[in-house]
Amino acid sequence: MMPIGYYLFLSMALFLIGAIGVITRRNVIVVLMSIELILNAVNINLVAFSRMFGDVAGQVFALFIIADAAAEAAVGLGIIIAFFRNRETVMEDEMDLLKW
Amino acid sequence: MQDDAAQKQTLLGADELVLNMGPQHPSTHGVLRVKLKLDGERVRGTECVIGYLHRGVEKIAENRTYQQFAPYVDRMDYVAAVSNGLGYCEAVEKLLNVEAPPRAKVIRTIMTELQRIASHLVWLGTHALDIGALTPLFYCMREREEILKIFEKYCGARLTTHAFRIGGLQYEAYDSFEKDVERFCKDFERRIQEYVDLLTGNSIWIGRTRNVGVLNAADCIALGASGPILRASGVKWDLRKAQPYAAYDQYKFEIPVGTNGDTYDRYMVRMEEMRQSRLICLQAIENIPAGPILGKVGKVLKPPAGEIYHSIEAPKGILGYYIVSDGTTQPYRVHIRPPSFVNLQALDKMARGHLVADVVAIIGTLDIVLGEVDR
Amino acid sequence: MSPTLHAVIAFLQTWWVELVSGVVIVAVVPLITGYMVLMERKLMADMQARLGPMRVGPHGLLQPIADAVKLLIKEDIIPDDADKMVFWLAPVVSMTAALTAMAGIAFGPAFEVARDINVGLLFIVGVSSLGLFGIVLGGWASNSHYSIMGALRSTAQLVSYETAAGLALVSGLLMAGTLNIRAIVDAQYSSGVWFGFLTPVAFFIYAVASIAETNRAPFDLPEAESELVAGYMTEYSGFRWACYFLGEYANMIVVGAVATTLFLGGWLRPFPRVHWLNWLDAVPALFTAAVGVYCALRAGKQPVRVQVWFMWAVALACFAVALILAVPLAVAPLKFMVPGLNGAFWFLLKITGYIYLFMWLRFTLPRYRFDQLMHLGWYILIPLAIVNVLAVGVAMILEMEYGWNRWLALIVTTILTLATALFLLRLNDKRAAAATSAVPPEGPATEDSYAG
Amino acid sequence: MLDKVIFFFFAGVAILSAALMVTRRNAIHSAIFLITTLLATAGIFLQLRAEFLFIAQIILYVGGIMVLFIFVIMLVNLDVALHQIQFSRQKWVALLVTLALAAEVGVMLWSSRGIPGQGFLLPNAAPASQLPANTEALAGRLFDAYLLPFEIASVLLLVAMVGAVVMAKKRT
Repeated sequence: MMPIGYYLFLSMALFLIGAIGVITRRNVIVVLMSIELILNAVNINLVAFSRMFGDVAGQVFALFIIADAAAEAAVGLGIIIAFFRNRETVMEDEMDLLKW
Repeated sequence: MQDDAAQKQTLLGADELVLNMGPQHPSTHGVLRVKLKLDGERVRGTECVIGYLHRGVEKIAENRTYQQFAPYVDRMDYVAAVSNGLGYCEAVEKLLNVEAPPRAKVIRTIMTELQRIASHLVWLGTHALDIGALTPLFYCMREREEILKIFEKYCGARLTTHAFRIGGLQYEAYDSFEKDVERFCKDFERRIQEYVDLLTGNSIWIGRTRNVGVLNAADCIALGASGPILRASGVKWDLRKAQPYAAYDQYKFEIPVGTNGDTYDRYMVRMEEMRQSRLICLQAIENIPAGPILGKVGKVLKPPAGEIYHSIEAPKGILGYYIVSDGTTQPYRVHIRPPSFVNLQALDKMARGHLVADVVAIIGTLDIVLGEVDR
Repeated sequence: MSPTLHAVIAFLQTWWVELVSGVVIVAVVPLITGYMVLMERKLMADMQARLGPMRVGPHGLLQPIADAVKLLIKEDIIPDDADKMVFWLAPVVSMTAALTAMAGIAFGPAFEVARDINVGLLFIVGVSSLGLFGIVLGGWASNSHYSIMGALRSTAQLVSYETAAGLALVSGLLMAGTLNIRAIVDAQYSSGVWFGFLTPVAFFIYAVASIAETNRAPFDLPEAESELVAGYMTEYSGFRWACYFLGEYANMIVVGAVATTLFLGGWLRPFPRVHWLNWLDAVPALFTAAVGVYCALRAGKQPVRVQVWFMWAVALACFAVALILAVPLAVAPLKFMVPGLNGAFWFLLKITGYIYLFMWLRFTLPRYRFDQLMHLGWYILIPLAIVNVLAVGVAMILEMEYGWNRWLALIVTTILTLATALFLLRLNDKRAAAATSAVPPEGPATEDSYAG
Repeated sequence: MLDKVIFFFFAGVAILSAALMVTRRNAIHSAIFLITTLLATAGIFLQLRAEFLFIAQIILYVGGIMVLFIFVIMLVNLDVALHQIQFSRQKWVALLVTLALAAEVGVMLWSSRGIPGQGFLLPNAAPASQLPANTEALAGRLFDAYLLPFEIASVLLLVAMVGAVVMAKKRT
């Protein structure tokens, strides 16, 4: 088992790239994908620590995160489709009204 | 119908989407282009674009003598060439008010009924192939091969036979004609059972054909549809019984009639018609009367000026010939009422509200041949 | 020598079996797929009163090689404003998904690439579901209207039938209690009977769902020639199209292998624990010998001389295989090889039988319409699969807690499932009948036909 | 030694495709690169001997969620979206902020290296051979200690399904 530091650096890198994605991209779908990436980075940490302490609880929690990511993606994409049907665009800047 | 090319094609916007089932589409039975107006998967309306196979047969007829035009008639419905020839020859005989000798009439009936079976076999094979069943096509082609062999032995050609002449027949029936036809009819009984086993009880086949392309009797009559399509909607109208021609009045056979005019009924009607044709052939070959095969028709035909309309029951429906003669050797005008062209009008009414996959099944059940539609 | 060289040699020493079998899969599978295509064409021809490919090699036996060469030489057309990268990637994804899934399959007790990872079966099902991307991206990249419709349709079909297949597998795995392939087959050996007989409904659902999953037979809607020309594969030609084709047939092998492992007792011979049937162990050798004799007899009748030699070569190959299978039976020290070789034979025989069923259905049944297909998937297969999982669970409890005989419990629960199936079908027929009558056909009421 | 090679391979693929995912203009390309990242992460789970998560990641994440994404991108990704500028105007500021964050975390990890008990030198993990069979252990823990969260997760998924269906239904 390699020292935990490698995994921490890897998940930090993925987290940062995800954060950059969320902040800089205008297309809502790519923002949603970056959030998925951030969730993935968190998963790596969880599994790394669970492996190190030999306790499988971390992996159980990672499973819950995947379930949550699925729910979040489903509802998020539902919103995007509903929004796209009204405004014909998926750019964040146009989402400036609470009710259209 | 104005061309709505400017239609905004949005997958999600779901307003009208025009899809071209183009002239070279594998399942349009020849060069037929159907412009489908789709709402998602459902068909809102269809528009047939035809004329890709137009050869101007009726114009050519105006400067051909009556005998010279006979071979052109076979090229119209190339799947049922013999019945085209029969219709034309009987029309001109009516014009000349000459009667074909009884022996010629019986042989003509046998050949036409064999051609009806062959045409229905082509329909069954391609219709099943369009709906996905791969095997019936080859079984049907195997039987059709037997019939084409009989034609070849009789008049040398398989597809566009030009088997009949105005006034009777050109060739005497070859000596083993009766034996061949009898062997085919005996064997065909078992073959039809093979198609029935494959398709009739098949739940997927019923699922794909039941209640698809429904055409009730009133619409049929309004649209002028004829043949198996008309009979499947419950109208018992068959020219072989209503206006008997050739030797049909000498034989006993029934006219199959459907109930609710959907694709499944049309399938059952045509299958039953094949059985009936087989019975007619069996009855006919028992006693082919001896005697001459050509009536008293001179080399040069100069029918008296006038016009006639004569129609026969072709495999696809009512095939009519309207000939106007001006006393010379060449007809003044020959107009042909092809069954496929008229039946094609029903496509729009049948396909409305169905899915794209059903349009393919509906084109199959209409049994159209583009040579006949475009002339 | 430098430490890295040591490490590499150490690596090779421990993992050489996996590497070799990996290379074997990637090399041999295209050949097997080619001959599966030939087998299918020959079978179709036989059922359609014709001969099938006869021209290349004796009885068309060299046809797959000819096809492969043709596909390699064919010009590779890329639609003009297609998405180059995705257009290239899609067939590759579809093929790699199928081939990697094959790594998990155990073709016999001894022949397994991924040395029994304890999520064996799930690995195969999971990776083979990645083939979906090949189809979606392929349809999208060749941006012609037909292929997008084909891609959307086949994705919807795959996703819905994967659920049904997954649930059917779950009820099978309940019986086995583990995901590890070797343990599943051992469980079937210890219970003495194949799970296909214990949970017939699950086997049936899985068979139907796997046909739909590989886009074949009555469910081959995406490439329904008559409607959408060729679905997502319309714009592909040459080698790329061959990749898709390879992916589809490899997927068939994978699906067949999963069904055989879980429901048909993997590499167990029929009636594995019945001792007076032990002569069945000799069947593999006899079977191959019989095939060899047949080829030898037919060799004499070949018209062309090279075909005679070829048939003799095939006959000799069969005799060699028969010898390999027979010798360990007779010679005592080689006894340990018997389960490995016989196991592989039985496994391959069962997969061939399963795939023969696929092909048989393709030749006889017409094609479902898309909404009927989805209706069957969602309204009938998935509820039935769920009920079956419950039923098998109930049966297991009855057997463990209340000590019922295993067979009795399973028969009772299977009857229960079939009762629900009948109820489902009747419910659907009533609903379908109501649906058709409810939709008033836009007949003369709205538009007078005479108006034309 | 083998572990290191596998880890660096998968980590490299993950970071590279994540970076590509964020920078691609075409949404489908970024979706494909996200799939490669997810598969690389699955590889890392395998390297950490978490087989069930390796499979869960492939089936649920790549086989489930990413199909959803690609479907929506196909439905929504009209050429009008392509021409619009993909990056917001203040992307350089955002980059700067994230790099500052990265530097901060790096310094924290690096400085704690020397102090025993923190940072890298935590107790060494058990060797791979003594690990219990992963799926059984996970299942055992999931269904006794974490049964309540398991049920809540299923309710969450149900709510998400209902929400998505209501959202995407046509306003007829």
